[in-house]
Amino acid sequence: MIEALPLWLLVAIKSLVLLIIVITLFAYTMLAERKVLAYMQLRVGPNKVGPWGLLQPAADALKMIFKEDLTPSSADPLIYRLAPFIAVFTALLAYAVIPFSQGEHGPWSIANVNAGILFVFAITSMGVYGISLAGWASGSKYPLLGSVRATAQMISYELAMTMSVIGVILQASTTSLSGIVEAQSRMWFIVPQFLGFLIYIITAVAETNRVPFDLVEAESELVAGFHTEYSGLRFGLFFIAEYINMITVSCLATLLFLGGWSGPGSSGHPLLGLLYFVIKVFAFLFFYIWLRGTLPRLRYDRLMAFGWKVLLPLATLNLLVTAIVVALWY
Amino acid sequence: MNIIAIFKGLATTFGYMFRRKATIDYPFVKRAHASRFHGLHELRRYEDGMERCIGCELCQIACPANAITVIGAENTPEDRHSPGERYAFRYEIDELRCIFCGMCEEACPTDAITLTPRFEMANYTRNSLIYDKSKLLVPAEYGVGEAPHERPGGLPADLGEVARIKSTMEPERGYLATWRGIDILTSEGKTYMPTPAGGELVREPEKLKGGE
Amino acid sequence: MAKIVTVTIDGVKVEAPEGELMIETAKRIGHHVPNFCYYPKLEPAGLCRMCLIRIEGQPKLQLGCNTRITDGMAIDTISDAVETGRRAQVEFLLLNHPLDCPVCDKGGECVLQDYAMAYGDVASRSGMPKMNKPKAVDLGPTIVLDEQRCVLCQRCVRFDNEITWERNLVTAARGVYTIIATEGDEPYDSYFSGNTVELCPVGALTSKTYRFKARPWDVKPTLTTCTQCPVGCSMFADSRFDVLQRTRYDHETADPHGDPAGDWICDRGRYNLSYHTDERRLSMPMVRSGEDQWVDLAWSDAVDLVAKTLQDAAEHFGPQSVGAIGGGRLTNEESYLLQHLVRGLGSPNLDYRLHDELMTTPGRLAARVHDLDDASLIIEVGTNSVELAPVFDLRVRYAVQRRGATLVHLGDVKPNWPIHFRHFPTGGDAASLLQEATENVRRGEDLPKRAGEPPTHALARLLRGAERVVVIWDGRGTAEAAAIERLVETLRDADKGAGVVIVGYAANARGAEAMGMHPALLPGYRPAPQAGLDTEGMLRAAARGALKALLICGANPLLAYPNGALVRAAIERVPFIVTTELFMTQTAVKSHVVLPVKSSFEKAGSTVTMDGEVKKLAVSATPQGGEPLTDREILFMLGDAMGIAMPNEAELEDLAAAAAAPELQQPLRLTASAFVRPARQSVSGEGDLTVHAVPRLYAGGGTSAHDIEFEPLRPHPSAYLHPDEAARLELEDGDVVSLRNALGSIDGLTVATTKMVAVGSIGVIAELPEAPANVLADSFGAVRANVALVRKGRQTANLAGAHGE
Amino acid sequence: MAVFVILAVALIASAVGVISAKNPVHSVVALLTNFAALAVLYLTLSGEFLAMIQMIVYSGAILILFVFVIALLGAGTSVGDLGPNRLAKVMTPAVIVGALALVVLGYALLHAQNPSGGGMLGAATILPGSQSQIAAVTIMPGADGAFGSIADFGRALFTTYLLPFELTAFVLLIAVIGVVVLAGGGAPERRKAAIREPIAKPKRRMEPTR
Repeated sequence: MIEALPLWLLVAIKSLVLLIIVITLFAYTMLAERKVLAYMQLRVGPNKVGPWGLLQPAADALKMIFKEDLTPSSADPLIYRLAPFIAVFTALLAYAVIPFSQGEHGPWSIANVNAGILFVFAITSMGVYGISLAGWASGSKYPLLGSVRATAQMISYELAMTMSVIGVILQASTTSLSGIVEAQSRMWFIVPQFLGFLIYIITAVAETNRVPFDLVEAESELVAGFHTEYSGLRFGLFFIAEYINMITVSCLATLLFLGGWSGPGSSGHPLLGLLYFVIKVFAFLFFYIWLRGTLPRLRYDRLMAFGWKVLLPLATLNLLVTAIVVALWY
Repeated sequence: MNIIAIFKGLATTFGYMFRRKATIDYPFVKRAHASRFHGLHELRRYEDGMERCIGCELCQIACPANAITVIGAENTPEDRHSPGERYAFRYEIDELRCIFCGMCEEACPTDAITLTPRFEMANYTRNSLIYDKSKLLVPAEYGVGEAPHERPGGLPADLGEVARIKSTMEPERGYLATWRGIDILTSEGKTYMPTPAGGELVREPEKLKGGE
Repeated sequence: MAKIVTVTIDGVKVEAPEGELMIETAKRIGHHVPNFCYYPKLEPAGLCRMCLIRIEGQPKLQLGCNTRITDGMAIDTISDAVETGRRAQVEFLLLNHPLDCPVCDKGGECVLQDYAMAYGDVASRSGMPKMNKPKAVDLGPTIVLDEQRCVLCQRCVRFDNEITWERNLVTAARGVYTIIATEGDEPYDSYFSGNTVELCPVGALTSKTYRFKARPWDVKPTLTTCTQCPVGCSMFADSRFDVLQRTRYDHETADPHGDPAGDWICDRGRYNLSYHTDERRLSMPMVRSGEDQWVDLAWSDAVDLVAKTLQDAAEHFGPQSVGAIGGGRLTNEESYLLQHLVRGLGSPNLDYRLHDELMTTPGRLAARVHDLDDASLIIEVGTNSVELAPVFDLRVRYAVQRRGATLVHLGDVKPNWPIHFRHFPTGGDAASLLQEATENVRRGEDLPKRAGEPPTHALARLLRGAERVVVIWDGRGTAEAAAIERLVETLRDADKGAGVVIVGYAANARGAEAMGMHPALLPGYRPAPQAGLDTEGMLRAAARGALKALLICGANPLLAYPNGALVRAAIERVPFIVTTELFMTQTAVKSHVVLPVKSSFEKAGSTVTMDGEVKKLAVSATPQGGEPLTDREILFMLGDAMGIAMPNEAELEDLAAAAAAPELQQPLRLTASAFVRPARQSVSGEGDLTVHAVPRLYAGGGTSAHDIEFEPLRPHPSAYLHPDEAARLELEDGDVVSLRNALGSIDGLTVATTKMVAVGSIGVIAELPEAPANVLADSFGAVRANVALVRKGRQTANLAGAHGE
Repeated sequence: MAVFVILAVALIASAVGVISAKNPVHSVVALLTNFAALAVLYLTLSGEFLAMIQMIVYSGAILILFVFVIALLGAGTSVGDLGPNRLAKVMTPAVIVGALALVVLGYALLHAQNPSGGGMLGAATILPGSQSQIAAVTIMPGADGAFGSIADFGRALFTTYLLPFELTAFVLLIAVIGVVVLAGGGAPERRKAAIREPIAKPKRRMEPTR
């Protein structure tokens, strides 16, 4: 039945469903973050809108939509308006290749691309444009500083992130994401690639500009960083992009190191596989929030030093060892 | 970088998730405020319905936030507001400027202005938070208003009683010298205080804190 | 000069003139001796006993304010003994002093408060209840006394006795019951009553207009100049929320040891303030449509309308058809702009003079006000400095009472002086009297004193006996000008000091003259190439129909101009009149466009006092509502609209300052051709009585008539009659009468008998809107009219001003 | 085909945008569009790896540095004023050099030989009147793992083009070292001292008495 549909329609339907799921997920990730942070700080968090505050995201969305959209007079109007779209566009594009489970006819994804992991990296590397252009186009000093920091930070950490992932690719000897998951049927790569995993989660936090690497926003120093001047829906788009990026890197971590959908009894039961996948992703998201609730922000020079002087050498070392092992044993 | 410390921190925050929450479901559950809580102002009356405020503007000059505006006028037999000659023709407090420090209450010679425990005064316009006499003055049918906050030594509620209380106070309690916040210090940093017998009592300032 | 002696105060050696008060000597080394009753301008009294100091070698504490230093004295102003004495004194003063500082108007600037903090005990040792004297005792129309607060320093009584010489205030009863009271329980009615409030070291005397309005720390003081009369007193204007609350005499920048009679302010300057916020004040430019219909205009439209009409008139009927009256109430800068504008239109018709006066700048014959201090003879010709220049008059009184000058008044109505003076009735012709006396002096004739001698002989004898003579004149009359000039020159030829002080009719008349608001004078008293019409000329032209447009800036000719018939006829016939005014005055009502202006407290500028001093006005209040502008702004806008090149602000200040330079006035003669006027008929009209317009300080159609708080002080319409004349006419005090002649009538006058006026004369208050004296006149001299009884007896007759002699 | 036309138009338009934009950041955005369109063009040619690397290296790393530098150097400033005789000074040499470059490029395209024996890849598509475009396209698409795959690239880089590859890497290394030396300025010791000095603790002038 599904095969009967033309390919473009199939892709469109898949995309739409995924879009709705991802946006909802974003909304509730946000709520979960507020709740978890509140609990860690002995508060209860949002609890007034709907039962246990479950309608809070809807209220926030409404507020964001109806707030006035301001463009500062000193801003570059074209790029100022373009930047949030770049951010969300690149954030969503990654989902084109992410598989969520394994069905009879192949992985559950919009497109099963050979170079899937490369695609994800290519797309996420574009995400920085949204931030840097937004900061530049706002035409005021705090956004500019935020975006300059963002650019430097993201370039630095992308390097280490890619290096840490190449170890996995070497071991799986494929760049297809479903292929990588299949390659973990014997053992999750978190075991052989533990160092790579550690580097990956650290760089992933940095790539998504989350605490303790949120130098880009840095409320206590830069007001709100790159989106200081944004308001209303445009500000909301940056918000969406940040959380979707969080979900993306969590998905990726699950696929690359935690065996994706695989788990006890998952083969042949795609829904169970999906459940495993979601549980793993949520665990990652919780870890994100947990970090935010615990760690203070790094100083900027330490952040750069850490990236270049610790993570990059470690990732190189990990790659080297993996390459030697793969060359000798496989 | 101390990795163990990071994990310790993570453990701490994780543990806190399961502790009892400090939040109170505020509009539905209200906590008792402290007995000396400083909230919204109120202009009190005497038992006979007369306004206590005499429009002397001492609260205005005492106010560190410049939130109070008073314009006095003269009582006439036809239009009498307060006992004595003078009353507050206009009395306004900008509650948005107010820092609720209670200096106005301290400064007031007739205990007319008091800070009540009420604190919910949110509104939609700035103008509505500039309280004039119509909002500040206790309506006559509601009695005389909140009692002023207790001060060291248990101060009188009425200026007319000052003389009586003065005569009953023993000076050792330090009350006289701290009456309405006036400390009379000599150059040695000691407090000069007259006694009813006419002599001087010199004491260390710390001792004045007694009587709380 | 006194001998310089050396005394030791608190161990410091000080050199000071012998006989100086110790309290002043202590001030030289910065040691303040507390005091209540001592005031540098009053004679030391030694009443409060607060200024206790110790003199070495004397067993008891002495009074610092009453003891004079001699060589080698050693004085302690700071010591335990002195301290104890002062403590006791403060305790004593506080014994019955009420604890009502919070409601006391003086609270915050009260000397007793300060001393209680410095020397007072916190608790009273007295177990007895305080004595309750009456609070809020009404002393008069301006002052309320709180007897409880009084410390009996008697500064007020002494001011009233030593400075004004009016002797209204006394102390009554004895011991602890002593209070301040008025003589004979009459209301305390004085033009200087407000000064006692300021002199009062505690809050015992309060002014009715300022009572409970503000506390001293609320108000923002601005040093400015009073513009209610030509004296130009410096004063502080205290405003709160940009609204004027009170004015005070300048006790900060003025020299406390200056002339004791100087630097005070009168009650007109002190209490006539609330017109600023009066609801009758004009707020928008208005144009008249129909008889009594007024339509509000935007400023731009009003300026366009005025500019276009003035230009049209100048174009179609020639520049001579345009004229301007005013300047006496403007600042120098505004007067300069006004004449610049009118002359820019091509018209030489402009004048500031509204009372038929010749001039207000005495020129080379000038005497300065301080010349009064060593004058031996003061002759007042025509004017009435009691009413027209009150604070100046204080110096006249002081010169007479303290320094032994002889005071002579030449005129028909005796001034209301509380001091001794000689009056020479003139029958409207002071000039010939002066002239004859002058010639007598010139001839050197010896005239022994004898009974029944003509007044010229008495005057001549006085003149010959005088070393230094000051003539006080109102600037009216060509013959008087010639006589005064002759007199002064004669005296100067005889090596005697002599000079003239002219009391102008408007506050800044002298400034307007200097700025060239004069048909024959350009700014800086330069003669104009083409002399224009003066006020009288303009009015006559207007009555003929030759004047097509009239610009009236800060003037009310309908009320003020003595020739009522002329001014009424003239105003009716001018097709276009523009007035700039604060209120709908008599003239404004008759004009076609009225422009609202700011008052003198609301604008900056400079003014020239009657002494020739240039003083500054500062902005101390802002108009509450409406869109009034200053005359300066209006004139600038008119100039721009008419395309006349106006000086810019900075240039204007320089031009005005240069034009008011004193050296420019020196060559000016009283009989210069610019000032010559036709001789006047002295008495006109038919009737039994000669009517004299009597100036009163509180009269006027502008600020005083539109001030609710000042209202109780304003004089009622009165008919001043000599008691003999009243008896002849069978009238009594309080009867209501009206005055009639062929030209019109003045109604509702209350009879007040006084020896101020001679038999056969009747005095009517000048410039009172309710009963305008100029209604009966069609000339500039005295007029005759008949009196008719309207109603017998009215108990609330205003007898104010009738108790002078 | 439609996809190709759209991409081609986007490529040319964005390329023109890069050189015509007054604002350097607008140029960068145009260049980004250009790179993206090029990557998609590679994808249509089944050059998946090439497309991804294009995005990661050029867009993700190099171009973002441009943005970084522009943002740091006075954001929003346009190209310096060239003065009134801009035509003579700039346009003339630019046009001459551009025309020369075009001639050389066209000559090379027409005459160069493809290793596989056919005409140069784009020649058929670019030049009208040559072989049909369909023929040109049908040669290209490689199936899975065939032309354009990672294995192909790897093999080519590490066998045929090993020496150029390694040499390029060496040159880049030298460049990196050179930049570090130039930017750092002076010996490491001195640099360290220069950084430390201002925040060094002041020397104690006097020993404490206790």
